[in-house]
Amino acid sequence: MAGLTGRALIAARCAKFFKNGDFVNLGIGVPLMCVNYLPEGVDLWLEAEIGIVGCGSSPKWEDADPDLIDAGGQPASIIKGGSVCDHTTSFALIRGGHIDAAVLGTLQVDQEGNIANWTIPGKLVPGMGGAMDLCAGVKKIVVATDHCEKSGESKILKKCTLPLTGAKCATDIVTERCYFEVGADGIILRELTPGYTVEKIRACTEADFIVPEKIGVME
Amino acid sequence: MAGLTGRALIAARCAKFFKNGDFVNLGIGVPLMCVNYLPEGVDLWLEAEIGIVGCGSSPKWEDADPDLIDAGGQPASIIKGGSVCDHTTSFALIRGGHIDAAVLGTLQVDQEGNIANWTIPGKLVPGMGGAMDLCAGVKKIVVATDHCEKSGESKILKKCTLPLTGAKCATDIVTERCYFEVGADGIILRELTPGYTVEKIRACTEADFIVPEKIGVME
Amino acid sequence: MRSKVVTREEALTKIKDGQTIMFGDWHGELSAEEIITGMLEKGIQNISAIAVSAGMPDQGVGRLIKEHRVKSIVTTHIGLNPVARDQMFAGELEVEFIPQGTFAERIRCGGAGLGGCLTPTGIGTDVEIGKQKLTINGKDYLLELPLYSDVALIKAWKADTAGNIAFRLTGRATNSYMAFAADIVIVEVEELVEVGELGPEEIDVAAPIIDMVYVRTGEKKPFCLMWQRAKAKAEGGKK
Amino acid sequence: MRSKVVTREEALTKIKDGQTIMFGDWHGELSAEEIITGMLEKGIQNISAIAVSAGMPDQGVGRLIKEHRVKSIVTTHIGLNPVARDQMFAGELEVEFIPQGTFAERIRCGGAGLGGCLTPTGIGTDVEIGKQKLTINGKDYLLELPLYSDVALIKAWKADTAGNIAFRLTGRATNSYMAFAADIVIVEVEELVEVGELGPEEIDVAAPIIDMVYVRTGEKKPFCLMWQRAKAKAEGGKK
Repeated sequence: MAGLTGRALIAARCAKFFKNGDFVNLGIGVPLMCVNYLPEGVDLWLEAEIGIVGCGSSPKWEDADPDLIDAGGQPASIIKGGSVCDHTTSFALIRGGHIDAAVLGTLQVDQEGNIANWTIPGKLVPGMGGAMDLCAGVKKIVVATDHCEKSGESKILKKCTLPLTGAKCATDIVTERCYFEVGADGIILRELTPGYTVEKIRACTEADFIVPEKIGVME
Repeated sequence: MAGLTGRALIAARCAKFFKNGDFVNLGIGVPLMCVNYLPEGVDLWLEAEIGIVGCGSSPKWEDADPDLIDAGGQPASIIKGGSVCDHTTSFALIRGGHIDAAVLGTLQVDQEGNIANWTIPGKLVPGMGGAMDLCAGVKKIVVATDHCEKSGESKILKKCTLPLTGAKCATDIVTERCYFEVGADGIILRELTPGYTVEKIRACTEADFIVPEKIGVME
Repeated sequence: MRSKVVTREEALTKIKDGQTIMFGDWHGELSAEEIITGMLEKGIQNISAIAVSAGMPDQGVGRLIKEHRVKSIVTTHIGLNPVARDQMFAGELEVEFIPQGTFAERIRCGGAGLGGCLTPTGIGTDVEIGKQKLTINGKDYLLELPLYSDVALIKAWKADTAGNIAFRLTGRATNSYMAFAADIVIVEVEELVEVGELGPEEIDVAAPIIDMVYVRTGEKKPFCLMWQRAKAKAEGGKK
Repeated sequence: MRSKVVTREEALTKIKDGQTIMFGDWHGELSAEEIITGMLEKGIQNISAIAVSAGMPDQGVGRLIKEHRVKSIVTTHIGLNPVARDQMFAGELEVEFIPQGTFAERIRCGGAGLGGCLTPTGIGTDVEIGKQKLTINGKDYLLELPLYSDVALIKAWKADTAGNIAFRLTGRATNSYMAFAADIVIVEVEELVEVGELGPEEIDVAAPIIDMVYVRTGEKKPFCLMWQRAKAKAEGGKK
């Protein structure tokens, strides 16, 4: 998938984390775009919090069924072999560690793996929905995010300043510029997007990060 | 139902506690016999712990279905309008106070409403099954029991000596000789079987009981 | 079995000012809209609401919020209802945010007679505030307490006259478990059938815990305004 | 989707001496009998069992108990298995009795990532012993901890090749929720179907949590020995 840039690149890189048959939860926006970049032979079970195992693509409006909606209340579909379950069971799947990976957008993420994406006090208060349960229960939490705010400020911080969604839960951070693995001692720069160098990443990243001997190419 | 005696009388008296549409759990033996004595116009929803709401009568052997069994593992049937549910849901119904009444057999019951019916240490150890949940969650717990052991000893005691199934949970005690209501200050002799007097009950009952001004006839 | 079918007026006699009411729905979709219309007409107010989100301004509990009938809401999300956000900032609506899995479990506890449950969700976040923390096998958990209500307003697909109900696909949403956690359970359905028409495995919530069945008289499955707007936009975009 | 269908030998590679194993069943009915036969043949021993009862001597986990393969059992009832009772009195089988609703909730906690739950069941009885007691809104509850296992042996009616499973009527018994509470989940089914044959509402446990599907080769629905004996007795009695 060489040649991808921006959010498409983020989604394509995140898609590489999955193996065939994985059970995943993908947030709205860039995370959900992952399904467009799955490697050949990789089929996923996509979960929707309302209680779908095996979400399909968005139906056409004329095929929409008011009794079949996704986590955001939008028309949904179910793949062959997919099923519906109770909302309590849906979160038993999430909290109980049955989901292999989740990809989440974020407002901030930090070098300890803390994630803050549910509120900006006094400004933006959507609520945490199911995000805190995902952070608490899913083994692999991939943060898919623009590297910086539109204002140019880094979203990858030494320490989150907004209220946390999950403490020390991120396992991977993918931006349009690079991919960090979250290790026990901090975040590790694993891959660079063509055109970016360690120095360039340092300049746009507030967090400290570990630079290993060998850094791959993100594509 | 005048003229009934013994266990049939116990079952018939217990059946009078129910009103149409009640959701009940009836133990094996005498409690289950209640369904034969329901007043005209009284239909019950019978629960089976395995997860049936609306148990019907035992099917003939040739109609038995290995996938439809009752709490004891015996062939079951489901009435029109009845349903199956998960075992966890079955106990949500029991523990959550959704069941109107349960009728239980017992080894011992005492004047505080304590019930002991799950073990005789070193002798009889079947296990408590669902009985403790019934004692903890059901509003009306009717104890249906022979008044005395075969040896002649009272089963209605001042204080249970066997390990308890439920503490202070019995609301009514029905024997072949009389009916006690369990009140805040002790058990109250409400009805006498024809042929029994207060004195006769006193002679065969270890527990203290309150004798109200008016005592009805049990039938 | 006696019939639990009621008129809307009969159902509304159980709904009173100041009650705690659970609204089964999904962001205002799949909710008991006709009963809610009745609540608006009757002037019910001071509601303590419990709902997975604040709905939308034109839908579900959101309609009651818009008319200032709701004083507080326990919820997981209000992002689809800007009216709720404005009332919250203005101090007119008290909002308690809880994680969605915790929301489901607290209501399940309420319905199942449990005194609470221990969840890892929210550990290390502000959700911890004011809650007891317990360590089990070396892992931290928050003790979350049951939620229970005076009335649960449930939307289902079908009911029989005895009160058995069935959902279609994601229509169960939060409706299925809220039915266990209220003194009075009122279900609004699209279709009424005779007892026996729903088989033992089709019934999602058994009759004994449903108190009243109200059969919707208006459109069976109205697409919500958000959908209608999004559809219009999608179709407009194609031109 | 890759197929999860395995031979009995492949399933048995996951079952080892000394494991904690959940047996989905109902007093030995509705259990994965052919896998259990395989365990007996393979010589699996020192099992820590979790099952709603001790089964019957000729059925379910009871067969393993009879052959002294089970060292301990967490259960609610052993009344239908005199062999288990004798082994318990002889100190050969360690039995932990827990109330049935608590049994279900502890396994559900294990499967749902909860650290435990508070139940009123057992308050004032010996079940209290060794457990933490908490008072919530003036009522006492016992803190009950999760149950989890190395392997869950589940019996279902149908499976598709992807691992979705469906039960019939009371066939779900304890099978449905044990499937969530094990590292390895092996299901024994009567019938295998193609993916897509089980509809979204027919599937009781979704494919992602099932690891292996074994299709029974013997009789589909054997009536158990207890039934057969009772039937013979009933029919004998008529003569």
